[in-house]
Amino acid sequence: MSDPVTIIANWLEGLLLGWGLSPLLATIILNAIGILVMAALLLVLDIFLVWVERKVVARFQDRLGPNRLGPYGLIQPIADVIKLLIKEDITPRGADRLVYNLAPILTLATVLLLWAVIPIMPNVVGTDLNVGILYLVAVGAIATLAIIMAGWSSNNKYALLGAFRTVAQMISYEVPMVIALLIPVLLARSMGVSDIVYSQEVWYILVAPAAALIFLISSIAEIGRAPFDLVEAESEIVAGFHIEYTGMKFGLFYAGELLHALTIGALFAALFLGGWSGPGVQAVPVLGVFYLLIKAFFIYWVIMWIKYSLPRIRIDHMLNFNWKFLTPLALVLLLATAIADKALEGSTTVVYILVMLGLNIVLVLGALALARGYASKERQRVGEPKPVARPPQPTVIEQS
Amino acid sequence: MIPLSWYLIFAAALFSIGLFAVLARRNAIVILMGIELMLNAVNINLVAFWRYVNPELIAGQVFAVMVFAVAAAEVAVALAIFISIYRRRRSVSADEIDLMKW
Amino acid sequence: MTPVQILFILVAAVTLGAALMVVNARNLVHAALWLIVSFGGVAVFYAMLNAGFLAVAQVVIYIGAIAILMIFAIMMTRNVAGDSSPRFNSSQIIGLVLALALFAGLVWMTLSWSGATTTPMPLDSRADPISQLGSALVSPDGYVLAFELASILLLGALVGALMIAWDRK
Amino acid sequence: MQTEQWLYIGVFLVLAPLLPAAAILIPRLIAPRKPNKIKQDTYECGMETVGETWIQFRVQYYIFALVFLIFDVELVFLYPWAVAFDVLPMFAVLEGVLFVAILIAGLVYAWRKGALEWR
Repeated sequence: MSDPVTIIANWLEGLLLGWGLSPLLATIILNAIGILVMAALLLVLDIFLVWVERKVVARFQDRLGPNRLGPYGLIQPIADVIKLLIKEDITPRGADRLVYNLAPILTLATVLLLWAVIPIMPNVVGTDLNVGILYLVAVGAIATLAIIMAGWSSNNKYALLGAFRTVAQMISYEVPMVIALLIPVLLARSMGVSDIVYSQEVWYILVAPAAALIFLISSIAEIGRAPFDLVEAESEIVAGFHIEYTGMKFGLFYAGELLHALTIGALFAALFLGGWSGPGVQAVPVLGVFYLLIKAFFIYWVIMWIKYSLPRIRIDHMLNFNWKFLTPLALVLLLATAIADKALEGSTTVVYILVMLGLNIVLVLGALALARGYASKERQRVGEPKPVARPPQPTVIEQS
Repeated sequence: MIPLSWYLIFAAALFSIGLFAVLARRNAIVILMGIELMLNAVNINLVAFWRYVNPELIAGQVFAVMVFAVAAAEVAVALAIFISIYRRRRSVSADEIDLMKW
Repeated sequence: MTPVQILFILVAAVTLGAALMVVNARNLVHAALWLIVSFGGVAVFYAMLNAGFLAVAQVVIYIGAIAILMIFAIMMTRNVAGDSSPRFNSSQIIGLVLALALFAGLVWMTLSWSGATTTPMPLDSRADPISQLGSALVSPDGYVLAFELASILLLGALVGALMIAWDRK
Repeated sequence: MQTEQWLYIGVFLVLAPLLPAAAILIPRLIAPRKPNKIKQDTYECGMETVGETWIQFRVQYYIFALVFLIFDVELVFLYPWAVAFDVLPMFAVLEGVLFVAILIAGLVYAWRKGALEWR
């Protein structure tokens, strides 16, 4: 066994039990230590993400990015954190103090909570909950709530408006996301995230590429990144639900968004890219962390790529895209996957993958063709000359 | 371990609080919240009996799931009615919505 | 007292306290937030009763959907002058007496019932309750009728609520 | 086994808010605190705020939340069905398909009614 986490955990458990603690208390302390270590590592990673984000953006926009503090500007995020820590914290008048302070805490806490069920290497997972996938959805629901709390308690019209828009967007895009999450559950016959990773002899991105795509799109909308960042449409509602937050409280929202994006990457990796699996992982389990992080950062990079390439979508287009394209497509995909999976019972793996892949491609192409037809009609409709209101002609007054 | 009676008494308390909300509050939305509390109390009972009496038979959980569905449907329709009434009468106070009283 | 019992009492106190705050709150958004705390407490009880699926379903459905719908409805029906009007109606004393009587009656019945002191049956560690639930929901000798009826009920609720709330302009 | 899993989630639920809470508490100690009236004003692009903040909203938000609620509940029902997929016969799979079909009917209704348009 070359699995340091298990070895350390066993050693610690033996130590704690040796002190004469009850097994229950020992388990709780052990869990708490594990959680604190993981959360601390995640938060450090989060600070580092600020640097990654700024550097990658700069590259996309043909700039250099932070390059003054330390090598490649690596110390820049630390300076940012110090700045946030020593900023004055302003609470707007009329704010609902408790709710106002609770909202940013909840935002970051829910992102940390997501990591409870993500397996990070073979046999090492926070807990292998047998309802893992639904747990992720449930935690997401609490995140939605945190946004309502932030917007409502700020005592600001823009904040409330922004919060309502965000929530309308988040709950709308939660529907295709829940459907897309159902497909790996169906393929693996389990809601446990570890089980899903273990059952991926072939990565699910090959068996259910459309579900993967829908999950990615709806996740981007869920964290409110461009092109779905209407919520912070600076020109209309200033900054959205966190307009009144200053200093570290704003920092928590920002950190939550960045860490959430990486978490989406890790989830995507676990559900569709085989999680920690990779060559040599059975012999050296620690490699699993490495593989998972590589996959997660790749997806994170894709999310950034999308963010800095596409313009912001209009709100009606965004909701139409969700309800009239993504959701029906996801539902049909679910039906097709369910029936095909049952019908293909007993066939060889190669046939199974080929049929599933073909099915996905046909469905997505069909949906795109329908959308294209609709789009050309819509373009014609928009292109037609509209009745124009003419300004009243100034009557020429004859000078006599 | 926890005896079954603890769950039953907890559920009874939750149900009574919900009932009080339904009987005494004026705002219709709070009345709806009271109904939700009552449904939750019922669900606790269903699941507690499933766990303590016959965990092999899944019926208790199935019923609880059905209660979820009924609660969701009820909330959706009730809130739609309240919004509609509010639009016409500018109030969701249950005392003032008495058009259908004889 | 075992740790589990202490946990039970803590969660029960929080849940019931939150429920009381729902009844008592003047601000409707606060009432909704307290209601969410109360729902969360019930979810903890489901987890303690080994009904993990119901625990997460409770959070997803009640906190994630129903509570948010309620907050939206509160925002839409807020009477600007209504906040100062009394919270309780004229029959609050009767309501209080009835609720207390019901509670006393239920407690008395529970305590006088011999089956109330049973401890939980051992769970079959091999059985997967979620899989059991899934097959019970769609098997013909299970609850398939209720399952499909639930779907129809929700469809009906969707259609009805849209009819009522949606004003065609 | 299952109890231990939930114990872990419980400990996590207690600990997860602590770190962000600490991050908020540190500025209390080291950051300056000089509140004044102008600073605490609600930020509305420099204008004086007019009227109540907790304004009334359009019904469209409620419609989206409503459709979401119905879908959410139905989809949660489908999860046990997907987990039990191995033991289900084709007939039971079709039961689930019928369930989803009813769901699609609801979506089509809302669509035709124009409730999904953002106006």
